[in-house]
Amino acid sequence: MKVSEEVLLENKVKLVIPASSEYVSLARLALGGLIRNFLSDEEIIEDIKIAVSEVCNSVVLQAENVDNATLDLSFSVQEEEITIDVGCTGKELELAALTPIVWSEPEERGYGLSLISALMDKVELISDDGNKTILRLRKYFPS
Amino acid sequence: MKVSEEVLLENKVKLVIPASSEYVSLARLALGGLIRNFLSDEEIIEDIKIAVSEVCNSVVLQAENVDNATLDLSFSVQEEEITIDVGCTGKELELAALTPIVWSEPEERGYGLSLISALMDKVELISDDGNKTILRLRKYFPS
Amino acid sequence: MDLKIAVEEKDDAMVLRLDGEVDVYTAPKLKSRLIDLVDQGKFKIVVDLEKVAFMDSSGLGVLVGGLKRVRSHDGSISLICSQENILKIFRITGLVKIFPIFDNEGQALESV
Amino acid sequence: MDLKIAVEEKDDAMVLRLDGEVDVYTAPKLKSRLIDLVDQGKFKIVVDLEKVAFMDSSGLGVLVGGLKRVRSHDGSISLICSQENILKIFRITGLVKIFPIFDNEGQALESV
Ligand SMILES: Nc1ncnc2c1ncn2[C@@H]1O[C@H](COP(=O)(O)OP(=O)(O)O)[C@@H](O)[C@H]1O
Ligand SMILES: Nc1ncnc2c1ncn2[C@@H]1O[C@H](COP(=O)(O)OP(=O)(O)O)[C@@H](O)[C@H]1O
Repeated sequence: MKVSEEVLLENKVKLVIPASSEYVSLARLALGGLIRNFLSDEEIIEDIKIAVSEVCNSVVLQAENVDNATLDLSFSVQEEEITIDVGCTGKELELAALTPIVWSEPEERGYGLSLISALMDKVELISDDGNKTILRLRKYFPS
Repeated sequence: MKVSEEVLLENKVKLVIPASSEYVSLARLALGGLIRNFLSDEEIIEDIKIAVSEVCNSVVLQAENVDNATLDLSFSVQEEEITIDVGCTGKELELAALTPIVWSEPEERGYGLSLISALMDKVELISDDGNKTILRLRKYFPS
Repeated sequence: MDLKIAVEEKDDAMVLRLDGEVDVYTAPKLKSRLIDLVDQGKFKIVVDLEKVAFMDSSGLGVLVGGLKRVRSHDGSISLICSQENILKIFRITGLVKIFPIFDNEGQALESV
Repeated sequence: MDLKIAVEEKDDAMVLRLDGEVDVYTAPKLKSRLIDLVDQGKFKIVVDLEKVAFMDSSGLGVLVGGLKRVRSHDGSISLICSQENILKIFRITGLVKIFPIFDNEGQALESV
Protein backbone atom coordinates (compact mmCIF):
# COMPACT_ATOMS: atom_id res chain seq x y z
CA MET A 1 0.00 0.00 0.00
CA LYS A 2 1.48 3.33 -1.02
CA VAL A 3 0.91 5.99 1.59
CA SER A 4 1.95 9.48 0.61
CA GLU A 5 4.53 10.88 2.99
CA GLU A 6 4.05 14.43 1.80
CA VAL A 7 0.78 14.92 3.60
CA LEU A 8 0.73 15.74 7.30
CA LEU A 9 -0.72 13.09 9.54
CA GLU A 10 -3.52 13.41 12.07
CA ASN A 11 -5.05 16.34 10.27
CA LYS A 12 -8.76 16.39 10.47
CA VAL A 13 -11.23 17.36 7.78
CA LYS A 14 -14.79 18.23 8.75
CA LEU A 15 -17.76 18.35 6.46
CA VAL A 16 -21.22 19.48 7.52
CA ILE A 17 -24.04 18.97 5.04
CA PRO A 18 -27.82 19.17 5.28
CA ALA A 19 -29.14 15.77 6.45
CA SER A 20 -30.85 15.29 3.15
CA SER A 21 -30.42 12.54 0.58
CA GLU A 22 -29.11 14.72 -2.26
CA TYR A 23 -26.03 15.68 -0.23
CA VAL A 24 -24.76 12.18 0.55
CA SER A 25 -22.94 11.97 -2.79
CA LEU A 26 -21.04 15.13 -1.83
CA ALA A 27 -19.79 13.36 1.29
CA ARG A 28 -18.53 10.49 -0.89
CA LEU A 29 -16.86 12.88 -3.31
CA ALA A 30 -14.99 14.72 -0.55
CA LEU A 31 -14.09 11.46 1.21
CA GLY A 32 -12.70 9.98 -2.00
CA GLY A 33 -10.68 13.12 -2.74
CA LEU A 34 -9.26 13.13 0.77
CA ILE A 35 -8.26 9.46 0.93
CA ARG A 36 -6.68 9.62 -2.53
CA ASN A 37 -4.10 12.04 -1.07
CA PHE A 38 -2.95 9.22 1.18
CA LEU A 39 -3.36 5.96 -0.68
CA SER A 40 -4.13 4.74 -4.13
CA ASP A 41 -6.00 1.48 -3.47
CA GLU A 42 -9.32 2.12 -5.23
CA GLU A 43 -10.93 -0.98 -3.70
CA ILE A 44 -10.40 0.27 -0.15
CA ILE A 45 -11.61 3.72 -1.14
CA GLU A 46 -14.81 2.20 -2.56
CA ASP A 47 -15.34 0.09 0.58
CA ILE A 48 -15.07 3.15 2.80
CA LYS A 49 -17.40 5.14 0.54
CA ILE A 50 -20.06 2.44 0.80
CA ALA A 51 -19.80 2.17 4.58
CA VAL A 52 -19.94 5.94 5.08
CA SER A 53 -22.89 6.20 2.69
CA GLU A 54 -24.74 3.61 4.75
CA VAL A 55 -24.32 5.61 7.93
CA CYS A 56 -25.35 8.81 6.12
CA ASN A 57 -28.42 7.03 4.72
CA SER A 58 -29.49 6.00 8.18
CA VAL A 59 -29.14 9.58 9.47
CA VAL A 60 -30.89 11.03 6.44
CA LEU A 61 -33.83 8.66 6.79
CA GLN A 62 -34.20 9.45 10.49
CA ALA A 63 -33.94 13.20 9.85
CA GLU A 64 -36.50 13.21 7.06
CA ASN A 65 -39.05 15.40 8.84
CA VAL A 66 -36.66 17.38 10.98
CA ASP A 67 -36.02 21.01 9.99
CA ASN A 68 -32.42 22.08 9.51
CA ALA A 69 -30.92 18.77 10.59
CA THR A 70 -27.29 18.45 9.57
CA LEU A 71 -25.05 15.49 8.99
CA ASP A 72 -21.67 16.09 10.63
CA LEU A 73 -18.76 14.16 9.24
CA SER A 74 -15.22 14.25 10.45
CA PHE A 75 -12.37 12.42 8.74
CA SER A 76 -8.94 11.79 10.16
CA VAL A 77 -6.48 9.98 7.96
CA GLN A 78 -3.26 8.68 9.42
CA GLU A 79 -0.49 6.59 7.98
CA GLU A 80 -2.12 3.26 8.80
CA GLU A 81 -5.79 4.01 9.20
CA ILE A 82 -8.69 6.30 8.61
CA THR A 83 -11.22 7.22 11.28
CA ILE A 84 -14.59 8.64 10.30
CA ASP A 85 -17.03 10.10 12.81
CA VAL A 86 -20.62 10.57 11.78
CA GLY A 87 -23.05 12.50 13.92
CA CYS A 88 -25.98 14.77 13.38
CA THR A 89 -27.56 17.85 14.85
CA GLY A 90 -31.26 18.57 14.90
CA LYS A 91 -32.03 14.96 15.78
CA GLU A 92 -30.38 12.37 17.99
CA LEU A 93 -28.92 9.42 16.12
CA GLU A 94 -31.16 6.55 17.14
CA LEU A 95 -29.27 3.56 18.37
CA ALA A 96 -32.11 1.23 17.44
CA ALA A 97 -31.63 1.91 13.77
CA LEU A 98 -28.06 0.71 14.01
CA THR A 99 -28.86 -2.65 15.59
CA PRO A 100 -28.73 -5.50 13.11
CA ILE A 101 -31.97 -7.22 12.23
CA VAL A 102 -32.22 -10.85 11.21
CA TRP A 103 -34.77 -11.09 8.48
CA SER A 104 -36.65 -14.32 7.83
CA GLU A 105 -36.90 -13.62 4.12
CA PRO A 106 -35.29 -11.10 1.80
CA GLU A 107 -36.54 -7.67 2.77
CA GLU A 108 -36.06 -4.23 1.36
CA ARG A 109 -34.11 -2.92 4.33
CA GLY A 110 -31.55 -4.06 6.79
CA TYR A 111 -28.54 -4.44 4.51
CA GLY A 112 -26.89 -1.22 5.63
CA LEU A 113 -25.46 -2.54 8.85
CA SER A 114 -24.15 -5.80 7.35
CA LEU A 115 -22.25 -3.72 4.79
CA ILE A 116 -20.86 -1.34 7.39
CA SER A 117 -19.57 -4.12 9.60
CA ALA A 118 -18.18 -6.19 6.73
CA LEU A 119 -16.41 -3.28 5.06
CA MET A 120 -14.95 -1.48 8.09
CA ASP A 121 -12.56 -2.85 10.70
CA LYS A 122 -14.14 -1.25 13.74
CA VAL A 123 -17.53 0.32 14.44
CA GLU A 124 -18.12 2.08 17.76
CA LEU A 125 -20.81 4.29 19.23
CA ILE A 126 -19.19 7.14 21.11
CA SER A 127 -20.30 10.47 22.54
CA ASP A 128 -18.71 13.82 21.98
CA ASP A 129 -18.27 16.50 24.67
CA GLY A 130 -21.78 17.75 24.06
CA ASN A 131 -23.03 14.17 24.63
CA LYS A 132 -24.08 13.91 21.05
CA THR A 133 -24.06 10.35 19.77
CA ILE A 134 -21.46 9.70 17.13
CA LEU A 135 -20.82 6.56 15.14
CA ARG A 136 -17.10 6.05 14.67
CA LEU A 137 -15.87 3.93 11.78
CA ARG A 138 -12.29 2.84 11.43
CA LYS A 139 -10.44 1.15 8.60
CA TYR A 140 -6.85 -0.04 8.75
CA PHE A 141 -4.79 0.23 5.59
CA PRO A 142 -2.94 -2.94 4.62
CA SER A 143 0.80 -2.31 4.83
CA MET B 1 -28.74 28.70 -17.04
CA LYS B 2 -30.25 25.44 -15.83
CA VAL B 3 -30.74 25.43 -12.09
CA SER B 4 -31.85 22.15 -10.62
CA GLU B 5 -35.15 22.51 -8.81
CA GLU B 6 -34.81 19.23 -6.98
CA VAL B 7 -32.28 20.51 -4.50
CA LEU B 8 -33.39 22.52 -1.50
CA LEU B 9 -32.32 26.13 -1.46
CA GLU B 10 -30.46 28.01 1.24
CA ASN B 11 -28.87 24.87 2.56
CA LYS B 12 -25.41 25.41 3.79
CA VAL B 13 -22.41 23.15 3.40
CA LYS B 14 -19.41 23.64 5.66
CA LEU B 15 -15.94 22.33 5.10
CA VAL B 16 -13.11 22.66 7.58
CA ILE B 17 -9.65 21.65 6.42
CA PRO B 18 -6.15 22.14 7.80
CA ALA B 19 -4.83 25.52 6.58
CA SER B 20 -2.19 23.77 4.56
CA SER B 21 -1.52 23.85 0.84
CA GLU B 22 -2.21 20.18 0.12
CA TYR B 23 -5.84 20.54 1.23
CA VAL B 24 -6.83 23.40 -1.07
CA SER B 25 -7.59 21.00 -3.93
CA LEU B 26 -10.05 19.21 -1.64
CA ALA B 27 -11.92 22.50 -1.18
CA ARG B 28 -12.13 22.86 -4.97
CA LEU B 29 -13.33 19.28 -5.39
CA ALA B 30 -16.12 19.68 -2.83
CA LEU B 31 -17.08 23.08 -4.20
CA GLY B 32 -17.30 21.74 -7.75
CA GLY B 33 -19.38 18.75 -6.63
CA LEU B 34 -21.74 21.00 -4.73
CA ILE B 35 -22.28 23.60 -7.47
CA ARG B 36 -22.84 20.89 -10.09
CA ASN B 37 -25.99 19.89 -8.18
CA PHE B 38 -27.39 23.31 -9.01
CA LEU B 39 -26.08 24.36 -12.38
CA SER B 40 -24.20 22.92 -15.27
CA ASP B 41 -22.21 25.88 -16.58
CA GLU B 42 -18.62 24.63 -16.32
CA GLU B 43 -17.16 28.07 -17.01
CA ILE B 44 -18.85 29.59 -13.97
CA ILE B 45 -17.83 26.62 -11.84
CA GLU B 46 -14.19 27.10 -12.93
CA ASP B 47 -14.33 30.84 -12.18
CA ILE B 48 -15.61 30.19 -8.67
CA LYS B 49 -12.99 27.49 -8.10
CA ILE B 50 -10.19 29.89 -9.06
CA ALA B 51 -11.50 32.69 -6.82
CA VAL B 52 -11.96 30.39 -3.83
CA SER B 53 -8.51 28.89 -4.36
CA GLU B 54 -7.02 32.38 -4.30
CA VAL B 55 -8.58 33.14 -0.93
CA CYS B 56 -7.48 29.75 0.41
CA ASN B 57 -3.95 30.40 -0.87
CA SER B 58 -3.79 33.66 0.99
CA VAL B 59 -4.94 31.99 4.24
CA VAL B 60 -2.58 29.06 3.78
CA LEU B 61 0.42 31.35 3.18
CA GLN B 62 -0.41 33.41 6.27
CA ALA B 63 -0.93 30.30 8.40
CA GLU B 64 2.31 28.67 7.32
CA ASN B 65 3.92 28.68 10.74
CA VAL B 66 0.79 28.48 12.85
CA ASP B 67 0.04 25.14 14.53
CA ASN B 68 -3.36 23.61 13.93
CA ALA B 69 -4.68 26.51 11.89
CA THR B 70 -7.80 25.58 9.96
CA LEU B 71 -9.41 26.98 6.86
CA ASP B 72 -13.17 27.31 7.39
CA LEU B 73 -15.30 27.34 4.28
CA SER B 74 -19.01 27.69 4.13
CA PHE B 75 -21.00 27.46 0.91
CA SER B 76 -24.59 28.48 0.43
CA VAL B 77 -26.09 27.93 -3.00
CA GLN B 78 -29.41 29.47 -3.88
CA GLU B 79 -31.36 29.62 -7.08
CA GLU B 80 -29.64 32.72 -8.39
CA GLU B 81 -26.36 32.93 -6.55
CA ILE B 82 -23.70 31.24 -4.50
CA THR B 83 -22.19 32.76 -1.38
CA ILE B 84 -18.88 31.49 -0.06
CA ASP B 85 -17.47 32.49 3.31
CA VAL B 86 -13.81 31.87 3.99
CA GLY B 87 -12.38 32.29 7.45
CA CYS B 88 -9.71 30.67 9.51
CA THR B 89 -9.00 29.71 13.08
CA GLY B 90 -5.59 29.70 14.69
CA LYS B 91 -4.68 32.95 12.95
CA GLU B 92 -6.58 36.14 12.14
CA LEU B 93 -7.06 36.76 8.43
CA GLU B 94 -4.89 39.77 7.77
CA LEU B 95 -6.68 42.50 5.96
CA ALA B 96 -3.43 43.90 4.53
CA ALA B 97 -2.87 40.82 2.43
CA LEU B 98 -6.20 41.34 0.73
CA THR B 99 -5.48 44.91 -0.35
CA PRO B 100 -4.52 45.14 -3.99
CA ILE B 101 -0.98 46.13 -4.81
CA VAL B 102 0.00 48.01 -7.94
CA TRP B 103 3.27 46.56 -9.16
CA SER B 104 5.60 48.62 -11.29
CA GLU B 105 6.81 45.58 -13.18
CA PRO B 106 5.63 42.00 -13.42
CA GLU B 107 6.14 40.37 -10.06
CA GLU B 108 5.66 36.89 -8.76
CA ARG B 109 2.80 37.80 -6.46
CA GLY B 110 -0.22 40.01 -6.36
CA TYR B 111 -2.37 38.35 -8.99
CA GLY B 112 -4.66 36.67 -6.48
CA LEU B 113 -6.77 39.67 -5.69
CA SER B 114 -7.19 40.76 -9.32
CA LEU B 115 -8.51 37.30 -10.10
CA ILE B 116 -10.88 37.25 -7.12
CA SER B 117 -12.40 40.60 -8.00
CA ALA B 118 -12.62 39.89 -11.72
CA LEU B 119 -14.20 36.46 -11.29
CA MET B 120 -16.67 37.13 -8.47
CA ASP B 121 -19.52 39.63 -8.40
CA LYS B 122 -19.09 40.80 -4.83
CA VAL B 123 -16.26 40.58 -2.31
CA GLU B 124 -16.87 41.74 1.28
CA LEU B 125 -15.03 41.51 4.56
CA ILE B 126 -17.47 40.62 7.31
CA SER B 127 -17.23 39.41 10.89
CA ASP B 128 -19.00 36.46 12.41
CA ASP B 129 -20.53 36.40 15.89
CA GLY B 130 -17.18 35.51 17.40
CA ASN B 131 -15.73 38.57 15.64
CA LYS B 132 -13.64 36.40 13.41
CA THR B 133 -12.85 38.02 10.07
CA ILE B 134 -14.47 36.31 7.13
CA LEU B 135 -14.11 37.06 3.46
CA ARG B 136 -17.45 36.65 1.72
CA LEU B 137 -17.52 35.99 -2.01
CA ARG B 138 -20.68 36.09 -4.03
CA LYS B 139 -21.41 35.10 -7.60
CA TYR B 140 -24.74 35.61 -9.35
CA PHE B 141 -25.81 32.96 -11.83
CA PRO B 142 -26.92 34.30 -15.22
CA SER B 143 -30.62 33.56 -15.71
CA MET C 1 -23.78 12.35 -10.08
CA ASP C 2 -27.16 11.32 -11.23
CA LEU C 3 -28.69 7.99 -12.25
CA LYS C 4 -29.84 7.48 -15.83
CA ILE C 5 -32.21 4.60 -16.55
CA ALA C 6 -32.87 3.37 -20.09
CA VAL C 7 -35.53 0.71 -20.69
CA GLU C 8 -35.47 -1.62 -23.68
CA GLU C 9 -37.78 -4.53 -24.55
CA LYS C 10 -35.74 -7.56 -25.68
CA ASP C 11 -37.26 -10.95 -26.51
CA ASP C 12 -40.03 -10.98 -23.94
CA ALA C 13 -38.00 -9.35 -21.16
CA MET C 14 -37.51 -5.73 -20.15
CA VAL C 15 -33.89 -4.66 -19.85
CA LEU C 16 -33.17 -1.73 -17.50
CA ARG C 17 -29.78 -0.18 -18.17
CA LEU C 18 -28.51 1.88 -15.24
CA ASP C 19 -25.83 4.51 -15.69
CA GLY C 20 -24.52 6.46 -12.69
CA GLU C 21 -24.86 6.13 -8.95
CA VAL C 22 -27.57 4.16 -7.16
CA ASP C 23 -27.74 5.73 -3.71
CA VAL C 24 -30.26 7.00 -1.19
CA TYR C 25 -31.06 9.96 -3.48
CA THR C 26 -31.39 8.12 -6.79
CA ALA C 27 -32.78 4.72 -5.66
CA PRO C 28 -36.39 6.02 -5.50
CA LYS C 29 -36.14 6.71 -9.25
CA LEU C 30 -35.20 3.06 -9.86
CA LYS C 31 -37.97 1.91 -7.53
CA SER C 32 -40.63 3.82 -9.45
CA ARG C 33 -39.37 2.47 -12.81
CA LEU C 34 -39.64 -1.07 -11.45
CA ILE C 35 -43.15 -0.41 -10.12
CA ASP C 36 -44.15 1.06 -13.51
CA LEU C 37 -43.03 -2.11 -15.27
CA VAL C 38 -45.00 -4.33 -12.91
CA ASP C 39 -48.05 -2.10 -13.38
CA GLN C 40 -47.65 -2.56 -17.15
CA GLY C 41 -47.69 -6.32 -16.67
CA LYS C 42 -43.97 -6.78 -17.32
CA PHE C 43 -42.67 -9.41 -14.91
CA LYS C 44 -39.49 -10.61 -16.65
CA ILE C 45 -36.82 -8.08 -15.87
CA VAL C 46 -33.08 -7.83 -16.48
CA VAL C 47 -31.18 -5.06 -14.73
CA ASP C 48 -27.86 -4.13 -16.31
CA LEU C 49 -25.47 -2.85 -13.62
CA GLU C 50 -22.36 -2.63 -15.81
CA LYS C 51 -22.34 1.17 -15.87
CA VAL C 52 -23.15 1.65 -12.22
CA ALA C 53 -20.36 3.70 -10.67
CA PHE C 54 -21.57 3.32 -7.10
CA MET C 55 -24.25 1.31 -5.33
CA ASP C 56 -25.11 0.84 -1.67
CA SER C 57 -27.91 -0.82 0.28
CA SER C 58 -30.44 1.66 -1.08
CA GLY C 59 -30.02 -0.08 -4.43
CA LEU C 60 -30.16 -3.55 -2.89
CA GLY C 61 -33.39 -2.70 -1.07
CA VAL C 62 -35.05 -1.47 -4.25
CA LEU C 63 -34.00 -4.58 -6.20
CA VAL C 64 -35.28 -6.89 -3.45
CA GLY C 65 -38.54 -4.94 -3.38
CA GLY C 66 -38.84 -5.31 -7.16
CA LEU C 67 -38.13 -9.02 -6.90
CA LYS C 68 -40.93 -9.51 -4.38
CA ARG C 69 -43.32 -7.69 -6.70
CA VAL C 70 -42.50 -9.68 -9.87
CA ARG C 71 -42.36 -12.99 -7.99
CA SER C 72 -45.98 -12.57 -6.92
CA HIS C 73 -46.69 -12.73 -10.67
CA ASP C 74 -44.29 -15.64 -11.31
CA GLY C 75 -41.79 -13.24 -12.79
CA SER C 76 -38.06 -12.87 -12.14
CA ILE C 77 -35.23 -10.36 -12.01
CA SER C 78 -31.78 -11.24 -13.35
CA LEU C 79 -28.77 -8.98 -13.09
CA ILE C 80 -25.88 -8.22 -15.43
CA CYS C 81 -22.80 -7.40 -13.41
CA SER C 82 -19.12 -8.14 -13.68
CA GLN C 83 -17.80 -5.27 -11.58
CA GLU C 84 -16.09 -6.53 -8.46
CA ASN C 85 -17.15 -3.49 -6.37
CA ILE C 86 -20.81 -4.09 -7.08
CA LEU C 87 -20.68 -7.89 -6.83
CA LYS C 88 -19.10 -7.49 -3.41
CA ILE C 89 -22.20 -5.94 -1.82
CA PHE C 90 -24.39 -8.76 -3.16
CA ARG C 91 -21.95 -11.25 -1.68
CA ILE C 92 -21.69 -9.61 1.75
CA THR C 93 -25.47 -9.43 2.12
CA GLY C 94 -26.10 -12.96 0.83
CA LEU C 95 -28.13 -11.61 -2.09
CA VAL C 96 -26.04 -13.60 -4.58
CA LYS C 97 -28.28 -16.49 -3.54
CA ILE C 98 -31.44 -14.54 -4.36
CA PHE C 99 -30.52 -12.91 -7.67
CA PRO C 100 -29.15 -14.78 -10.70
CA ILE C 101 -26.14 -12.65 -11.71
CA PHE C 102 -24.48 -12.91 -15.15
CA ASP C 103 -21.56 -11.19 -16.75
CA ASN C 104 -23.27 -10.80 -20.13
CA GLU C 105 -26.66 -9.88 -21.49
CA GLY C 106 -27.22 -13.06 -23.51
CA GLN C 107 -27.17 -15.36 -20.50
CA ALA C 108 -29.19 -12.93 -18.39
CA LEU C 109 -31.93 -12.83 -21.06
CA GLU C 110 -32.00 -16.62 -21.33
CA SER C 111 -32.40 -16.94 -17.56
CA VAL C 112 -35.59 -14.93 -17.17
CA MET D 1 -4.75 15.77 -8.15
CA ASP D 2 -1.07 16.10 -8.68
CA LEU D 3 1.05 17.90 -11.25
CA LYS D 4 3.23 15.91 -13.61
CA ILE D 5 6.03 17.71 -15.44
CA ALA D 6 7.81 16.18 -18.44
CA VAL D 7 10.83 17.96 -19.92
CA GLU D 8 11.92 17.50 -23.54
CA GLU D 9 14.71 19.22 -25.48
CA LYS D 10 13.44 20.34 -28.89
CA ASP D 11 15.53 22.33 -31.39
CA ASP D 12 17.44 24.48 -28.93
CA ALA D 13 14.53 25.03 -26.57
CA MET D 14 13.34 23.12 -23.50
CA VAL D 15 9.69 22.13 -23.58
CA LEU D 16 7.97 21.61 -20.22
CA ARG D 17 4.77 19.67 -20.53
CA LEU D 18 2.48 20.11 -17.54
CA ASP D 19 -0.26 17.61 -16.76
CA GLY D 20 -2.60 18.16 -13.81
CA GLU D 21 -3.32 21.06 -11.49
CA VAL D 22 -1.00 24.02 -10.90
CA ASP D 23 -2.02 25.35 -7.51
CA VAL D 24 -0.48 26.52 -4.24
CA TYR D 25 0.58 22.92 -3.45
CA THR D 26 2.06 21.94 -6.81
CA ALA D 27 3.46 25.30 -8.05
CA PRO D 28 6.69 24.93 -6.00
CA LYS D 29 7.43 21.80 -8.06
CA LEU D 30 7.16 23.82 -11.27
CA LYS D 31 9.26 26.58 -9.75
CA SER D 32 12.11 24.22 -8.92
CA ARG D 33 12.03 22.68 -12.42
CA LEU D 34 12.34 26.17 -13.94
CA ILE D 35 15.21 27.04 -11.59
CA ASP D 36 16.95 23.77 -12.49
CA LEU D 37 16.76 24.63 -16.20
CA VAL D 38 18.23 28.09 -15.64
CA ASP D 39 20.99 26.56 -13.51
CA GLN D 40 21.76 24.19 -16.41
CA GLY D 41 22.12 27.19 -18.74
CA LYS D 42 18.80 26.60 -20.54
CA PHE D 43 17.21 29.98 -21.16
CA LYS D 44 14.84 29.24 -24.07
CA ILE D 45 11.76 27.68 -22.53
CA VAL D 46 8.36 26.62 -23.83
CA VAL D 47 5.70 25.67 -21.29
CA ASP D 48 2.89 23.51 -22.63
CA LEU D 49 -0.30 24.19 -20.64
CA GLU D 50 -2.65 22.15 -22.83
CA LYS D 51 -3.12 19.42 -20.21
CA VAL D 52 -3.45 21.72 -17.24
CA ALA D 53 -6.80 21.03 -15.60
CA PHE D 54 -6.61 23.94 -13.17
CA MET D 55 -4.33 26.92 -12.63
CA ASP D 56 -4.51 29.89 -10.32
CA SER D 57 -2.20 32.78 -9.42
CA SER D 58 0.30 30.37 -7.85
CA GLY D 59 1.09 29.21 -11.38
CA LEU D 60 1.18 32.75 -12.76
CA GLY D 61 3.62 33.80 -10.05
CA VAL D 62 5.96 30.92 -10.80
CA LEU D 63 5.89 31.62 -14.55
CA VAL D 64 6.60 35.32 -14.00
CA GLY D 65 9.45 34.39 -11.66
CA GLY D 66 10.86 32.06 -14.30
CA LEU D 67 10.56 34.76 -16.95
CA LYS D 68 12.56 37.20 -14.83
CA ARG D 69 15.29 34.59 -14.40
CA VAL D 70 15.64 33.68 -18.09
CA ARG D 71 15.39 37.32 -19.21
CA SER D 72 18.47 38.19 -17.18
CA HIS D 73 20.24 35.75 -19.56
CA ASP D 74 18.50 37.09 -22.69
CA GLY D 75 16.23 34.05 -22.71
CA SER D 76 12.46 33.79 -23.08
CA ILE D 77 9.43 31.79 -22.06
CA SER D 78 6.63 31.05 -24.53
CA LEU D 79 3.43 29.29 -23.65
CA ILE D 80 1.26 26.78 -25.48
CA CYS D 81 -2.34 27.25 -24.45
CA SER D 82 -5.67 27.12 -26.20
CA GLN D 83 -7.88 26.43 -23.18
CA GLU D 84 -10.23 29.29 -22.50
CA ASN D 85 -10.20 28.72 -18.72
CA ILE D 86 -6.44 29.09 -18.56
CA LEU D 87 -6.17 31.95 -21.08
CA LYS D 88 -8.69 33.86 -19.01
CA ILE D 89 -6.39 34.24 -16.00
CA PHE D 90 -3.58 35.56 -18.23
CA ARG D 91 -6.02 38.07 -19.69
CA ILE D 92 -7.44 39.25 -16.37
CA THR D 93 -3.99 39.83 -14.92
CA GLY D 94 -2.60 41.50 -18.04
CA LEU D 95 0.02 38.77 -18.44
CA VAL D 96 -1.03 38.17 -22.06
CA LYS D 97 1.17 41.21 -22.74
CA ILE D 98 4.16 39.64 -21.02
CA PHE D 99 4.03 36.06 -22.33
CA PRO D 100 3.82 35.09 -26.01
CA ILE D 101 0.99 32.52 -26.04
CA PHE D 102 0.42 30.11 -28.96
CA ASP D 103 -2.11 27.43 -29.64
CA ASN D 104 0.42 25.02 -31.11
CA GLU D 105 3.93 23.81 -30.39
CA GLY D 106 5.42 24.72 -33.77
CA GLN D 107 4.78 28.43 -33.41
CA ALA D 108 5.82 28.42 -29.75
CA LEU D 109 9.16 26.82 -30.65
CA GLU D 110 9.76 29.32 -33.45
CA SER D 111 9.11 32.21 -31.08
CA VAL D 112 11.78 31.46 -28.50
N1 LIG E 1 -33.14 -3.02 14.89
C1 LIG E 1 -34.02 -2.35 14.17
N2 LIG E 1 -35.27 -2.20 14.62
C2 LIG E 1 -36.18 -1.54 13.91
N3 LIG E 1 -35.95 -0.97 12.70
C3 LIG E 1 -34.73 -1.09 12.22
C4 LIG E 1 -33.71 -1.77 12.90
N4 LIG E 1 -32.60 -1.72 12.16
C5 LIG E 1 -32.91 -1.04 11.06
N5 LIG E 1 -34.20 -0.66 11.09
C6 LIG E 1 -34.89 0.13 10.06
O1 LIG E 1 -34.36 -0.16 8.80
C7 LIG E 1 -33.83 0.99 8.21
C8 LIG E 1 -32.61 0.66 7.45
O2 LIG E 1 -31.81 -0.26 8.14
P1 LIG E 1 -30.29 -0.32 7.87
O3 LIG E 1 -29.86 -1.70 7.62
O4 LIG E 1 -29.56 0.35 8.99
O5 LIG E 1 -30.10 0.58 6.58
P2 LIG E 1 -30.54 0.41 5.07
O6 LIG E 1 -31.93 0.96 4.90
O7 LIG E 1 -29.55 1.29 4.42
O8 LIG E 1 -30.45 -1.03 4.67
C9 LIG E 1 -33.56 1.94 9.35
O9 LIG E 1 -33.63 3.28 8.93
C10 LIG E 1 -34.64 1.59 10.32
O10 LIG E 1 -35.81 2.32 10.02
N1 LIG F 1 -1.18 45.13 0.07
C1 LIG F 1 -0.19 44.26 0.31
N2 LIG F 1 0.86 44.62 1.06
C2 LIG F 1 1.85 43.78 1.30
N3 LIG F 1 1.90 42.51 0.85
C3 LIG F 1 0.88 42.10 0.12
C4 LIG F 1 -0.21 42.93 -0.20
N4 LIG F 1 -1.08 42.22 -0.95
C5 LIG F 1 -0.53 41.03 -1.09
N5 LIG F 1 0.65 40.93 -0.47
C6 LIG F 1 1.50 39.76 -0.39
O1 LIG F 1 1.42 39.05 -1.57
C7 LIG F 1 0.95 37.76 -1.30
C8 LIG F 1 0.03 37.31 -2.38
O2 LIG F 1 -0.80 38.35 -2.79
P1 LIG F 1 -2.15 38.01 -3.44
O3 LIG F 1 -2.32 38.75 -4.70
O4 LIG F 1 -3.24 38.25 -2.44
O5 LIG F 1 -2.06 36.47 -3.72
P2 LIG F 1 -1.19 35.58 -4.69
O6 LIG F 1 0.11 35.23 -4.02
O7 LIG F 1 -2.07 34.38 -4.76
O8 LIG F 1 -1.00 36.31 -5.97
C9 LIG F 1 0.23 37.84 0.04
O9 LIG F 1 0.23 36.60 0.71
C10 LIG F 1 1.03 38.87 0.74
O10 LIG F 1 2.13 38.29 1.39
